[in-house]
Amino acid sequence: MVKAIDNRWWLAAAVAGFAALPWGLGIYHQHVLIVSLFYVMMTASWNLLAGYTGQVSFGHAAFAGIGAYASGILATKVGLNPWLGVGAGTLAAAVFGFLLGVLCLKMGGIYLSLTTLGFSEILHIIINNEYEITRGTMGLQVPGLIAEYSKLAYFYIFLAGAIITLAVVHRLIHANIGLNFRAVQNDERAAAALGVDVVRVRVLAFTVSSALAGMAGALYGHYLLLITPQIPSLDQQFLVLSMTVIGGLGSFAGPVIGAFGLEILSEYIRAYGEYHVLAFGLVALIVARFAPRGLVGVWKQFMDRRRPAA
Amino acid sequence: MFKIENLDVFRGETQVLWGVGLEVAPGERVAILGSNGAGKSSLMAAITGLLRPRRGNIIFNDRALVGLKPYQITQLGIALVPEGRRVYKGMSVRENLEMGAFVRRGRPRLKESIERVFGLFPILGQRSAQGAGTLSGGEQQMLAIGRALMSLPDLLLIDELSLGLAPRVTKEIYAALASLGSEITVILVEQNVELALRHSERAYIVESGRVTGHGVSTELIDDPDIRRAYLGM
Amino acid sequence: MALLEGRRLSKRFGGVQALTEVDFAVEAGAIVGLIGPNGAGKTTLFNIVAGALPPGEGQVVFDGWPITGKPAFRICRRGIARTFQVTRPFGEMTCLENVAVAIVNRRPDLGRAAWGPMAMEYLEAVGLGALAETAAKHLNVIQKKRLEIARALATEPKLLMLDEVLGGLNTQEIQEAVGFIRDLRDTRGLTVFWIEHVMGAIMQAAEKVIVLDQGRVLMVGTPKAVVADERVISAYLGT
Amino acid sequence: MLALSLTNGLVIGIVYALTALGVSLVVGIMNVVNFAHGEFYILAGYFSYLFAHTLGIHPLAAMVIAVGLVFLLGLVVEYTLIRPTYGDDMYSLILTFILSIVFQSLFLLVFGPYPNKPPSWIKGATEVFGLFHYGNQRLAALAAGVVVIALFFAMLKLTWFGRMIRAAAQDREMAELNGINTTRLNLLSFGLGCALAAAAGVILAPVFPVTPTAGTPVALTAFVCVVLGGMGSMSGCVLGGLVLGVVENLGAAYVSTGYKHVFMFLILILVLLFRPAGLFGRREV
Amino acid sequence: GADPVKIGVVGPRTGDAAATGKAFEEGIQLATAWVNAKGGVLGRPLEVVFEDTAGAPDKAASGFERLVTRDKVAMVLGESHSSSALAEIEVANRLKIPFVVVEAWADPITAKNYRYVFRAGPSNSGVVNETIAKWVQASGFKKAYIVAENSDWGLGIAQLTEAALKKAAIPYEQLVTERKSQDHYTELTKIKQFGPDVVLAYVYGTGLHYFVAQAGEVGLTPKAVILDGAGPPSLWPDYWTNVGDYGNLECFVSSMHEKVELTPLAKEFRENYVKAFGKAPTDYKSRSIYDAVLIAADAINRAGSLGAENLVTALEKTDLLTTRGKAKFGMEKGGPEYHQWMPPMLVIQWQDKAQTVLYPPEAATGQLKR
Ligand SMILES: Nc1ncnc2c1ncn2[C@@H]1O[C@H](COP(=O)(O)OP(=O)(O)OP(=O)(O)O)[C@@H](O)[C@H]1O
Ligand SMILES: Nc1ncnc2c1ncn2[C@@H]1O[C@H](COP(=O)(O)OP(=O)(O)OP(=O)(O)O)[C@@H](O)[C@H]1O
Ligand SMILES: [Mg+2]
Ligand SMILES: [Mg+2]
Repeated sequence: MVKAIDNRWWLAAAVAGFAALPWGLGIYHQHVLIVSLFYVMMTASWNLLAGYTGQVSFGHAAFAGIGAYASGILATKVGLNPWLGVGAGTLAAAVFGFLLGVLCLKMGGIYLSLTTLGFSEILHIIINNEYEITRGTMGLQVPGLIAEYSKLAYFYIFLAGAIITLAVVHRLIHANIGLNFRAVQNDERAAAALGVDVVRVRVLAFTVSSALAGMAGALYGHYLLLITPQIPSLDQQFLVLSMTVIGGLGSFAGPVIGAFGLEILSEYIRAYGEYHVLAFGLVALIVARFAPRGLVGVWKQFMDRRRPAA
Repeated sequence: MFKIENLDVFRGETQVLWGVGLEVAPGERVAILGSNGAGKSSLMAAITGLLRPRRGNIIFNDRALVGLKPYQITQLGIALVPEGRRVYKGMSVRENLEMGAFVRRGRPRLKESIERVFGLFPILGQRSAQGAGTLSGGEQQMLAIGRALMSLPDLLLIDELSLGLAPRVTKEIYAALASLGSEITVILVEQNVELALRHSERAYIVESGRVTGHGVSTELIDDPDIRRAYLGM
Repeated sequence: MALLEGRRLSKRFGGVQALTEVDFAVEAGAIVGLIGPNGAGKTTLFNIVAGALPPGEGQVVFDGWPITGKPAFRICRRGIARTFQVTRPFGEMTCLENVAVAIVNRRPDLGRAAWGPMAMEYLEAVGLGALAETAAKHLNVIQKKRLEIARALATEPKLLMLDEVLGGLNTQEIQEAVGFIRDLRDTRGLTVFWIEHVMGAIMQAAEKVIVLDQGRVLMVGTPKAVVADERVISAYLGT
Repeated sequence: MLALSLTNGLVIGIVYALTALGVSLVVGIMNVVNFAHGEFYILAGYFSYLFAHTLGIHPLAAMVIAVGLVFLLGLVVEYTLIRPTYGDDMYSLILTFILSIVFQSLFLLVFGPYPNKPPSWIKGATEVFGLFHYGNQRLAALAAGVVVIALFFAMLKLTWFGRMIRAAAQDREMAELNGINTTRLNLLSFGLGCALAAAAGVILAPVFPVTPTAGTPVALTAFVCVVLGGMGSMSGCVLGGLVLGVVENLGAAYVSTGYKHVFMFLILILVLLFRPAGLFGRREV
Repeated sequence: GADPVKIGVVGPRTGDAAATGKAFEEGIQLATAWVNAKGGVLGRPLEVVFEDTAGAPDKAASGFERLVTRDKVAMVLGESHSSSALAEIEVANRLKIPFVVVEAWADPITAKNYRYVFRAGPSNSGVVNETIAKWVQASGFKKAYIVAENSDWGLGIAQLTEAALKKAAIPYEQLVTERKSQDHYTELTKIKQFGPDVVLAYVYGTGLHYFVAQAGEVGLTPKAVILDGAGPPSLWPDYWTNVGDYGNLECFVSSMHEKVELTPLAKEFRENYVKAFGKAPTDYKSRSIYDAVLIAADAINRAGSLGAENLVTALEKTDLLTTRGKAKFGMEKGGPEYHQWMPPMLVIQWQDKAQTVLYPPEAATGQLKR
């Protein structure tokens, strides 16, 4: 009990410290923090699916795109308030996630990966072809979430978004449904025999994860003030995947560490222009190959090794 | 020619065999008896290299098998007819047999061996172009045995020969095996106690992963303990 | 009245006819044994009843409900629990969590504080209390079988289907296990449908035995009648 | 219009089939989906361009060398990246996904963003059946594609290596018991899968010059073919490719050119809905 | 020894259009050398920071912001994607930083009439109305076909072309094609059935090469003439490798020609280019950015400081001879002409691998061949 309270205090202190951070920083660094928080939302929600239920989706960026475009189109065509738009975008992503989940989660595994990949391709073609509505590659210009553009305000909005995402993920994996996630990942036939509705559990994870991506995407679109096919692109998916894998797939802290670490790193190596994607990819490849549990895994292994010695 | 000493085998983290030992002389037919889950198939897997023992030795023709890969062990002249037959369903009967002769010693005498198998199981000859998946259970078992013989093994391991077969078919196959005479050494895993004992010279009894007894088959067949253990009488 | 009834069940796997027009009944409150040589189709029958395999032809009725072809988790929630012949623990989860999965799907309202002690009770009932926090992959074969039983019990079933739970036990342990299973029926009112090769155990516990051979019902009767039957002896001994 | 759409559908279909065969092979034997398949295709295109154009080697020799080099690279990738992930198909998927991005950025650095086109084997166009004009290079690619596919199937059917592949695809463990070194077979079949991608690449690069990012659509189409045909079924995968090619071209001709590639995914979704084991696959129990 | 004056350039150095980034790089190198050889700006050396946009509007916007907030550049030039430019002008306006667009053609870029946004390069309506439509009319084409890739640029310029053709009463049909598609047989067959004598192809990049080559294969050309409405793809080094003989007689728009040098500076540019890179300049975008750097240096020098307001005023008063003629920004508000300088564009035809200028008549070096 004492320990739980301790943890809570630590957490509060960490959040408070983080919340104070942007005050000492310039606009540029605030921007980097905001983008990092966007990636925290993306990686944490992708990890819920890939890390905790073993379903590798290649459509996570696509769901962010759905959230962004749904909100953006409503704002520009109907004049919906962007805040309601974020809600609508989240909902739209959830609905698509649900439908896609029902479609291919019965088969699971590789089928999910391929179908989500196809889904993100279809989304791209539609965005390009329905130029009148989406403005194609030119991008859809959308209003911001706040009247007066302020990096600081966006920082707190994204911080809230990240905290909501992490809280949802944390709650789910520590609640009963989290037991079901792991049971399904371990042995779905045995799980079914114990009353676990395997398809429902998977669809639920997929829907929640998609909805969170939708929220992240919608917020991001209203931050950039411009929604482009870059948000639902495979490159974006690559970033999210690499961040999660490098941070530590299937761990709670991994995606957060990966998102911050790689976003900041990529800002540094951007100076090397054309080499930065390559450098990024090589790092991801090496980590994925030699430390499949990511940085978090390496840290745990290191601690485990130290403990007996101490 | 074949000897196992003090074998410990694990599946994952779970131990399934404890200190198993047995010995087989050239040309001998030895049965392994035991109830479900006793570890018979695990023993076969350990011999053929599918499971790597943690401790103990397996010696075949003076060579230690522990640590070798299944394909290396097969090359040395051990063939397994696995539980559940596992014929290549998408390939024809002939192709299945050819796969059996894949090993170095088998290939040069491929044609001859196929003729021998067709002689042993004439039905396979009639079905040679048919897909193996469409064969009946008994025919598949014949094919599995035929395929094992194609590698011209010195030691033949058969796991659960009678599993799922009608008694008539079982008899037919045992008769065919008997006709091979003593040119091949055979280790036979069988739950049907009487069948096993009738078609073997000696038998080992495995219970809960341990060898709990062995003896000459003709003596065991009349052993009241055996009858009680396996029929509850 | 029969709690579980199968009518003319048939099942084919490619070229293998695993079950042919099997009729059977399991009476409420009874312990019914299912025996037969290897590959007779016993596990297949269980799989069809529990919804782990799509049925071929025929019907299964449980407690008045047709359950043929229903998904496994629904059948479980209706009150049928089963163990697997080759155990299937959730290896990466602790024993306690293994059992908890069964509880939380029956009672989604329970939090960890509530299901923790409940799961512990089931573990203690099968003698695994001390291993509650051990990851299931570290258990040995016998412990895994016990865990299967604990998990099955935790779904609070009306019918418990056991697939060869005694394999690997010695005579002393078998006695205890048989006592435990009878106890389940007597004190919890469970109906038990039980595949077992250890005939002695079935003889002691079962009121009725169904014998399968090559996918067909060879005979149904009391244990005594069954072991005395010529056909059964020949199916087992293969004259 | 119809005649052209059908012909073009068949040509493109054969191309799809050729690229998909490599994926299907690797899925069947190793249960690994090689996400970087398209990049091997592109790499072969670059190699054949490089040797034929820059070094002035005879185009045919350049193609053979290109396929050979990609085969070797495939071996290296299998050995260093894929082998450690055996049994975890999701992990190999993630690794090859990252690998594909690494390749793409390498291509950009080394070959630049411009399309690269190896020399055509043949010039001009032919009037087909008096109905329409058709590029000769395409007809040549069709012929080459058919030849490679035929050779591949002949190899599967008639050689020991082919039998090994088929046996291992059905039952790895049994194949190992029959004396097959399945670890080495994995290595070789991964290399062969890459070589098939490379063959498609060198055959098609003169028609569709290669660019650094052109591999992704190639791989995507290959995956769809494989799913259509039923995972791991080689003949299904060829049929899947043909179906895709024809449907896409009919769709573009009669429905919408802008949505050409959506038809492919629509088929995929329909198949997943109604025949999850693939159009031509048999359902496993 | 003095601190350099920094200006930013935005453009795609990676991604599908990285070729443009290469051309920009070359132009920047020559222009800074030229400016610094003449004493730099405000007595300090000029330094250009080139930020990659990867051709993606969101990256472009954040890249632009980074140039201003991190690198503290005084003004920004460049861009070749309309989509990116449209995102960047918002940032320019928000951060109050002068931005001279170079090769992004969409009308709204200047039509928005943002105070800080200039364009020293073509606009879609300029290219269509001043060059393409006039050329189609002057050449006496009877039937036209418009092919547009499904991007903002393709669809936008196709729309303008439709309007122009309608006005000129030239019958036409239109078709949209998938941007990344490598196979255009179906589209080409449709076009062939219509039987046009000119095809206005708004397909950028490799797509154009496939289009031209396949048009030859299906026999659409040489009956019809293809006009590459963008230009650079027809000049890329592998144009001939990719299209083979079918590339002959293809037309394209360009602001640069090997023989037609509109100003002495253009000649100097060509000589310097050959000296620096050992080849003749092909992609005219290297010269576009060159001009822009010169315009920027000139404006900074005239402004006398790096203050944004001074720079805008100075830019508005630009009257500078560049390689493409005299640069002068329009000041009439309300339309895309505001803050816009439209350099003259040429229609050029490949005739036996040599460039022949067809239009405008005053620059023509030969006749249209069919
Ligand atoms: N693939 C497996 N994974 C984990 N445990 C297994 C596996 N196969 C068998 N076991 C376990 O190993 C033990 C020995 O099994 P094995 O198959 O060797 O027995 P057997 O004597 O051949 O039984 P049967 O008569 O059923 O064929 C059993 O407890 C079984 O549950
Ligand atoms: N999933 C499956 N696919 C194909 N065939 C199967 C499958 N499951 C079982 N069979 C076959 O069905 C027949 C009956 O098998 P089943 O497992 O029901 O037997 P059993 O009576 O439980 O035997 P045991 O005593 O060995 O457990 C066997 O021939 C078996 O090979
Ligand atoms: Mg066995
Ligand atoms: Mg069974």
